[in-house]
Parts: sequence; structure tokens; C-alpha cells
Amino acid sequence: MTNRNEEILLEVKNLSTYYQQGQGLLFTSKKQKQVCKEISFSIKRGEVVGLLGESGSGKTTLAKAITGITRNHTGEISLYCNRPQMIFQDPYGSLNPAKKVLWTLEEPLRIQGNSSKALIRKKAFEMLEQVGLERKIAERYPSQLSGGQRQRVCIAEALMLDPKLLIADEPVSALDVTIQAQIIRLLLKLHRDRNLSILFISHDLRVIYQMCDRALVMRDGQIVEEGEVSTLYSHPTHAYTRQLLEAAGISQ
Amino acid sequence: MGKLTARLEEWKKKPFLLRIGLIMTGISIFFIFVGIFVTPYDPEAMDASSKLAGISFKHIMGCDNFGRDVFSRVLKGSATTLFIATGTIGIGITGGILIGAFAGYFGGVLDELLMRINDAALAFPSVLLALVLISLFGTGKYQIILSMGIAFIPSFARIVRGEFIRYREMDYVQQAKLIGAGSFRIMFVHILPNTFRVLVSSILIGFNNAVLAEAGLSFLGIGVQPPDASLGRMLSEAQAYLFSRPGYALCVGGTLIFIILGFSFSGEGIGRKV
Amino acid sequence: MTLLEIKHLNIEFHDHLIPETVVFDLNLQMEEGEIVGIVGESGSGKTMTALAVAGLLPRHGMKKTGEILFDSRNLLFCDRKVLRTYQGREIAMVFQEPMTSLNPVKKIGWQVEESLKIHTDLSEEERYSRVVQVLQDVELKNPEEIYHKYPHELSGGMRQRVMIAAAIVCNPRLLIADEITTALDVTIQDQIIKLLLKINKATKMGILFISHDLSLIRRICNRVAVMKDGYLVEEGLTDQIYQNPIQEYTKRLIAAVPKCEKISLEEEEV
Amino acid sequence: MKFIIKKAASLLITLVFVSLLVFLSFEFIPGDPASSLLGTQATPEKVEALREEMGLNRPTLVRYLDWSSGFIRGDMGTSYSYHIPVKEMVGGKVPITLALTLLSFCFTVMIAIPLGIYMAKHAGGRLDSFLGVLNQIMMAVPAFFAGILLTFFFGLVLHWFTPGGFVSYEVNLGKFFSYLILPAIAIAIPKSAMTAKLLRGSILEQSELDYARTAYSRGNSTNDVLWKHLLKNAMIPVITFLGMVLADMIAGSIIIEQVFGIPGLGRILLTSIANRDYPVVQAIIMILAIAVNLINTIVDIIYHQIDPRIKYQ
Repeated sequence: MTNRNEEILLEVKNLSTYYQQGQGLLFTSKKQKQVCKEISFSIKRGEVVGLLGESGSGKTTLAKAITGITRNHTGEISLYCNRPQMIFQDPYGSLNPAKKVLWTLEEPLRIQGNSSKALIRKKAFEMLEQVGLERKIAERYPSQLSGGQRQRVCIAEALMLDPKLLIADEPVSALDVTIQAQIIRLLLKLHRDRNLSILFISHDLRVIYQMCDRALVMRDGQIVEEGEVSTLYSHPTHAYTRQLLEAAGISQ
Repeated sequence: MGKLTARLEEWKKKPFLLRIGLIMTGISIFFIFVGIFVTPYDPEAMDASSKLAGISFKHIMGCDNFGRDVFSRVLKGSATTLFIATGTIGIGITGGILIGAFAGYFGGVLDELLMRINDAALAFPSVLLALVLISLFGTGKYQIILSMGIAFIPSFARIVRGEFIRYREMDYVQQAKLIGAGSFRIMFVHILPNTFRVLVSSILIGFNNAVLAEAGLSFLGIGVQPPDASLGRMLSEAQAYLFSRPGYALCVGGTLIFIILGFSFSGEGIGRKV
Repeated sequence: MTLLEIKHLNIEFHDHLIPETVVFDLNLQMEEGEIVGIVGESGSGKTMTALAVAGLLPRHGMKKTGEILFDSRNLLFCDRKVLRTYQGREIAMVFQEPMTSLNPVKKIGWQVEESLKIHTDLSEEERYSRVVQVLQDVELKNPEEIYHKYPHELSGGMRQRVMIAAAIVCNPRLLIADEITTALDVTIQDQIIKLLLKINKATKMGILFISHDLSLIRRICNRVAVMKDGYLVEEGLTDQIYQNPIQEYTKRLIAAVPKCEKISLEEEEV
Repeated sequence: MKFIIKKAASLLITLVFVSLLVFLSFEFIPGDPASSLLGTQATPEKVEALREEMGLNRPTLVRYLDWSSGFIRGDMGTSYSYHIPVKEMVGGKVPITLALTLLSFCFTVMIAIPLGIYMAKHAGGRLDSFLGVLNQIMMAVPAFFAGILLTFFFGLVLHWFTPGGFVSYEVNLGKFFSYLILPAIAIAIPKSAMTAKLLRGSILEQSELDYARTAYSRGNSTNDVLWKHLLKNAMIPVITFLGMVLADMIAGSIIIEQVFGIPGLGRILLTSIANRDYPVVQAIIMILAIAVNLINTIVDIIYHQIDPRIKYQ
């Protein structure tokens, strides 16, 4: 697959993100805390890249910087495709509880404003089918769905705008193992069928192994190691990677 | 028929307090509404022969010191009170949503500035703030609405702001940003509907407070001016005849409590549904 | 010697319109000093079982039948006063969320010491030295300093260590660990597991380890019970179950555990 | 200590802000104080002379600085209506309103805290439900109506006191307080109902949290869990609320003073509003604002002492 897809979709150069501690006019001095430190990497078309790290390592911050949700950063983020979309960890917080599934699915195209209502609806139902949900789900509220169903709806919503790059931030961590496996398969299938690039963020080394071609290991805002998953797992060079593999009981 | 039983089932599922509250509020609003068109007597008509008459079939709440029928005046007064409360809440909630939404959603310097003003205003009890504003705007029905409305904005703004701060970091709001929704769309289409339950509850509690505040101001004589009747004003008149005709004060006060209880039960019931 | 015996345990909730049974006819036995795992997905009834053993089920709105025998006394139906003499002294429990499970306005020392205050006649100095000792046992550095700290000043891993310290301070014979590593990072998880194994070895404390994570269970437990929808599906030695699962559900559960293998989509369509 | 200094500075800034608002809002009132002072005798020359004398022709900012610095020194200006220093009119009334407010606050705390704890302990029981409804009704009773009822019952039926009677604190301190008891109760009734309800809810909310379960798992009895674990946490929102209640009582006392005929700050405020006697209104509003903000600051400091989490945010 590497020959066909040499085209780079995302290139990050020397990215540092900042977090403001205490905002205020009076007394509270603004403190800038650096979260990501001088990060560089790239993602090619059709590639699944894993981002591995523990809590507080800056994974989510990095994702939010790439998608443009937060803008407090220095360095370069070059995108050679449409705006990447994102799936979040908590399937209970990522769907608007006040809106029906259909409304949520239609919203991205409604905001774009250049498709007819009928067309939008048609596409929403197509997308529901693609993520393996029944049509009747469309009329439900998020509170009436299971965790796995919600995560599928989130994936459908993210794909409504046909992004070339999808950022999945711990999309299976909050789910039961059997559901986890289903969602992973779904993502892999979408990757295959749509030639979708995925930046897959997780703390679970095994899931990363299953999903990804390449992985980045992140610690305290820095990428400590990067490489093909198979080589990375069999021949870790950085001590932290070794420690992670050992803690997860994968020693080869 | 089936539809009716279904409705009844749904009604029975609602919390007990909410049901009681809605019934009480319904009764109050029904009487007040009818009172706008028909009252047993002309609320202004004085009758020297029945000055301070007691409770009887002719005058179910008796008569006041000018011989006016208290029941008719209570109907009229409740209507004024409710009208003022509605106006007050209208102004308060509109201002509160605008200020709270902007401050909560955008945060930062705007939030700091708006909330500092808000806190300074909130530091005053709303009745006191309304008093100050009345001394600026003068007395009269509409001035009262304006004064109380402004005085109620800070508390609503604070509630709305809290809700917006809670929701702005939610993943679905981040998601909305990603699909290209503008700030206004996110604020009023994505976030606002989620605050409705809290808003409805605080509106009902606000009604309760507005009725109390209006009655308090009118009681002090700086609220509604004659010839408009108001429950608070009637209570202050009734206080003078407390010994000779305690029924007068009790009837007026009872009505006031009934109306307030309706709102507070409903607000409480809705809050408890969560 | 048998430490704990659960016989025909049924737990039914009656706080909604329709009664909901969360545990059906559960039988489980545990030897002194043994580490037994209960594994299952959310809603399988594993936490309810743990709470029942710890005597922490709500007293109203539910129906319980069966027996939980500890020291040949049925803890499920004994007097609250008797139960309290076991709680914290003989049976202790550690929970999933170390942040919310500690009282936010009390100092660490106070919270670790509490069981000693309730169950022993130790003097203040004796209690203090025991608390410092136990904080050291759970591998916390500077126990004297930590004694005077509040929960929010510690990291997640440290808080969970404090929870364990508070649980083992009276040397209980049974420690119930309910998903205690779920909220923690992998490296911290690893450390906590090693700590539990060390404690078990040193004090012969029985551990009832509840988790959804099969790979963790495999590392720590001699025996495991698999639960689903309130039923005990399969029970036996961990290695045996892992290698030769009998029940269909167990097979599926083991198959679903992410392994270091690539998934081929052709095998089974989504 | 750093926190207290920070809070004190914040209080100062808020007060400057409030004083600016109070001063400016009275600037924009239609009508000229000089001409209204002169009333029917007003001629353009006389008005102009008086304006000059009152300093009304100077720029707003200068007059604000003048007014605020005067206020700090204790010079609150001169009443338009009575032509005497505002300080003389207002000064003697402050202790009366203060006493009334504090007395009501004490009653509220004394009633609400035990009641709230009792209701939480017996939550779900018959007495709790009954008290819950009773509480809801009490909350709906306006303080002034409660005052009227109390006057009627204790004054006119039982003859325990003379309605409308009052003894100054300078004459007889004991009698002074005895006349404040009923008004204080009238204010305290709805407030203690609200506080008790909040405390009950807060305790129950805490009892659902994980740490309560932890406490039970160590062998604590229900009582021990309540007193040793839940109460301190549950009091945190209650303290904030009590701060608001205290501020609210200052406003409430204005109305209650009217019902019981107590010559406190409220009385003068009302007559001054009616007479458009703005220096007096401004002064009273400022006094109340200072009191309210002081209370808020104290509550913040107490809050800070109780909840260790705040220090690290």
C-alpha cells in the first residue's frame, strides 16, 4: 500500500502547544504551560498511525491542535486535505443529548449549506447503514442508545463531510471488550473502503498493534519513539517504550 | 378515549409535587384570566354601607375600608402581580441568557468584565437593587417591570453562564466546531436547548421570587400605584385593620401564598424529575 | 481452610417499577490467602457481588437471598452491629475511583487511621506509627509527609496506594479490589498489581479481584469466575479457563481481548 | 494569608466599582436637585446660585472623588429634605438594622442546621415528607406576611407586645432586643426553611458519593459517617448560601421594619426615595453595599478554610 499512497496528508513540524493556567485581569498572572513540546511527524494518505501514551502525555491536546479546536500553539501544521474530523473517547459526551440522531447527522451538511434537504437526509441514512446501524436509530435520542451505538453515530457524523483524515481519540476505551472489537473492525473497514487515513490515539498497546501500520510513542508532550508497529514492539529502542510493553505484559 | 387514558397515565408518572404545583398554578391562572373580564363586583366601586364587611355569601372575602369587594380586588390585584412578574421574568431571562451565554461561552476577558459587573449587581439582594432602580425610574407598573427585570438579570445570567461553562468543554460542542458551526450557532442551536430544563426550573423559581418581590415593593408603597390593585398594596392596607377585620389580611395573604406555592411546587417538581 | 463461601446468592433490586435481578444463584468459594478473580463486562453483576460480600448493599429497595459465609457466619443477614465489626477489620474494600473514594476534606493520615480508631484500642502514637508503617508498605515515599496531605494533592496512582493502605491497616483477612486499576495508566496498573501480589505473599491476605480486564486477571489470580448478566458462567483455575474455555461466552470474551495480532476483515464481516 | 489579602483587594475594587455605579446612576436622573430643593421658590437665578453653592457645576469626576473621599472620612453630604448632615440621620439607625439582621441570621442558623440534619437522617420517612411540604409552604410565606400574622397572633390576640411599639437601644438594651425578636422570626421563617432544604439535599447528595461508601466499608455506623464524613462536605454549599441569605436579610429587614414600625435604615431609605432625597439614598445604598460585600468576602475566606481543594486551584 505504500507505493500507491506516498502523498502526505498531514505534516506537523516543531509543534508546541500551550495551556493557560488561570485567566484573569487582576492578580492572577497568566501562566503559559507547555503541553506538547516540539513535535514533528506526518501522516500519508491511507495510513493508520497510532499515537500511544499514558494520561497527561498530551495526546488529546495534540489532536485538538491538529483539528484546529485549540489554536494556542507554535510551529507548523500543514494539511493537504479537507478539515480532519474527530471521534472522542466518551460516547456519552460526544453526542448532543438534546438532539435526535438524524439531526446530529444532518448538521454538518446543513452548516455547509450547499446541499438540498432531501440530499442531506439521503446521505445521513446512507452513513447510518455504513456504520452498521438500523434506520430506526435516526429518530432516537442519544440517551436511548447503547455506548457502542453512540460511538457508531459519532463515526457516522464525523464521516458526513467525507474527511480524508480521521482522528480517533481513545474511541474504544470506554467500551466493553466485545463492543471494542466491533468498533475496531468498523474503523478498519472504513479505512479499507474509503482509503481513510486515521490517527488512532490510545493507551492500549494491543489495540494500537491491531489497528495501526505505524505508531508514535508519546511521553510528557514529546514523541520518544516512532516506527513500524511490528519493529517497534519487537525491538523497542527507548526505555519508556520497553517499560510500557513490559507493563502491558507484552515482551517479545 | 385511548388517547385520554394515555395522557392520564403520563400525568400520573409526573412527580407528585409537580402535579400539585401545576394544578395550583392552573387554578390561579384560570381565576385571574376570568377576573380580567368578569368580577363579581366592580373592583373600584365603593359602598359605604358595607365598609369592612365580613365574609359572607355576598362578599366571599368581605369588603375593605372603602366598602370595595375584596374578592374582586384580589382577582384584579393578582392579575397585576402576575403581569408584572411575567414582564420581570421576560426581561430577566432575556438579559440573563444573552449575558450568561456570551460570558460563559467565550470566557476570558469578556467573561471577567461581564461577571465583575454581574457580581457587583448580584451582591445586592434583588429587592434592594429594584428599590434603587425604582428610585431612578420612578414608580408605576412599567417602571416596576423594568426595575425588577433589570434586578433579576444577574441571577439568571449567573445560572446561564454556569450551564454554558459546563457545556462548552463537552465533546459534542468540540465536534460542532469541527463540522464548521459558528459560535452563534453553537451557542444558541447546540448548547441552549440543553439548558432548558435548568432554565424552566429557574424561571418558575424566578416567578415565585418576582411575585414575592412585587408584593414586597407594593407593600412598601413604592410598587404599583392606585388605582391599580396589587396584593402587596392591599396587604399593607389590611394591616391597619388587623384587629377589627383579620379576615381581610388573611384572605389577601392566603391568595398570595397560594400563587407563590403553585410556582414553587412546580419548579421544585421539575427540578426533582432529574 | 475456607475463608469465604457464597451460597445461592440472589440479589434483586426493587427500587424501580419492575424488579431487576442483578445476581442469580451465585456459588463461589475462596480459600484463606487465595487470590480469586471475578471477570465480566459492565452489568454482569460482579460489582454487586463484591458489595454484597463487603456488606455495602443498600438496606432498602432490594431483596437478597442466599448465604455469604465468613467465619461460618452469614454476613448477608447478620445484625448491622455485628457486620460492622467485620467491615474494615476482617473484610476491607478498595474501589475503582481513588479520587472520589477518598473524603476530599480530610487528611490522608486521618483516613488511613480511621479503621484503627474504630476497631482497635491503640494509643494515638501507636496508631500514628502503624499508619506510617502501612504507608511505607504500599511503597509510598515520605509517609510522614503524605500523612498530612489532602487527597487532591496526590496523583491517581498514589491515591490508589493510599486506598490500599487504608484497607490493609487492620490486617484484614479478605481484601476486595473492585476494578482498582481501571482508572490508572498501564505502568501504574503494573505497579499496583505487583504491590497486591507482594501484600498477598507477605500477609496471606485473601484477595477478591474484580475486573473486566482478562489479561490482568490472568496475571494475578489463581482462580477465576466468569460472570455474565448476573450468572456465573464458568469457574476454575485461571490458566485452565484461559486455555480451554468450555462455555461459548468465555470463548468470546477471551477472543475479544485485544492481542498483538493483526485483524483480518475478510474473516468475519462487521 | 496571601488569599486574605487578595480577597481584601478584590473587595476594595468591587466597592470602588459599586460606588461609581451608585454615584453615576443618580447623575442621570432627570430633574435638577437644586430646583427641586427650592421647590416653588425656584427662580433661574436662585437655582443657579444654589447649583454653584452645592458644587453641581463642577465636572462629574471631580464631584465623584469629592463624594467618595467625603464618604471615607464619614462625611456623607447633606440631606436635601431636612438640611442636616446625612451622617446624623443615618448613623443612629445602623445599629438597629444591624441588630435585626444578625438576630434573624442567628435564628435561621439555629433552626435550619438541626432541622436539615434531622431531615437528611430520616430522609424518605413520613416526618421527612411532612417537613418537606411544610418547608415548601414556609418558603412561600413572604416575610412581611409572616410579620403580619405574628403581630396579629402575639400582639393582638395574646397581647404579648404592643404592635408598633419600639424601645431604642440607648434606652434599654434588653427591651430593644425583645422588640426585635418577632421581626427577626418573621425574617427567619422562610430563610431557615430554604437553608434546611439545601442542607438536607446537600447531605443526601454527599451520602451518594463514593467516599461515603468507603467510610461504611471501614465499619463506621450511619451516625459516624454523617458526622465525621458527610457534614463538613455538605456544609460547603450551605455556607455560600448562608452568605447570600445574610445579604438578603438586609433587604428583608427594610420591609419588616415597615411592618413592625421599627425606625431602622429601611424607614429612612423609603422616605428618602419618596422625597427624592438622593444624598441619603446614596449613603444608605453605599452602607448596605459595604455590608453585603464584606459578608461575601468573609464567606469566601471561611469557604477557603473549610475546603482544602480551593487553595490549589
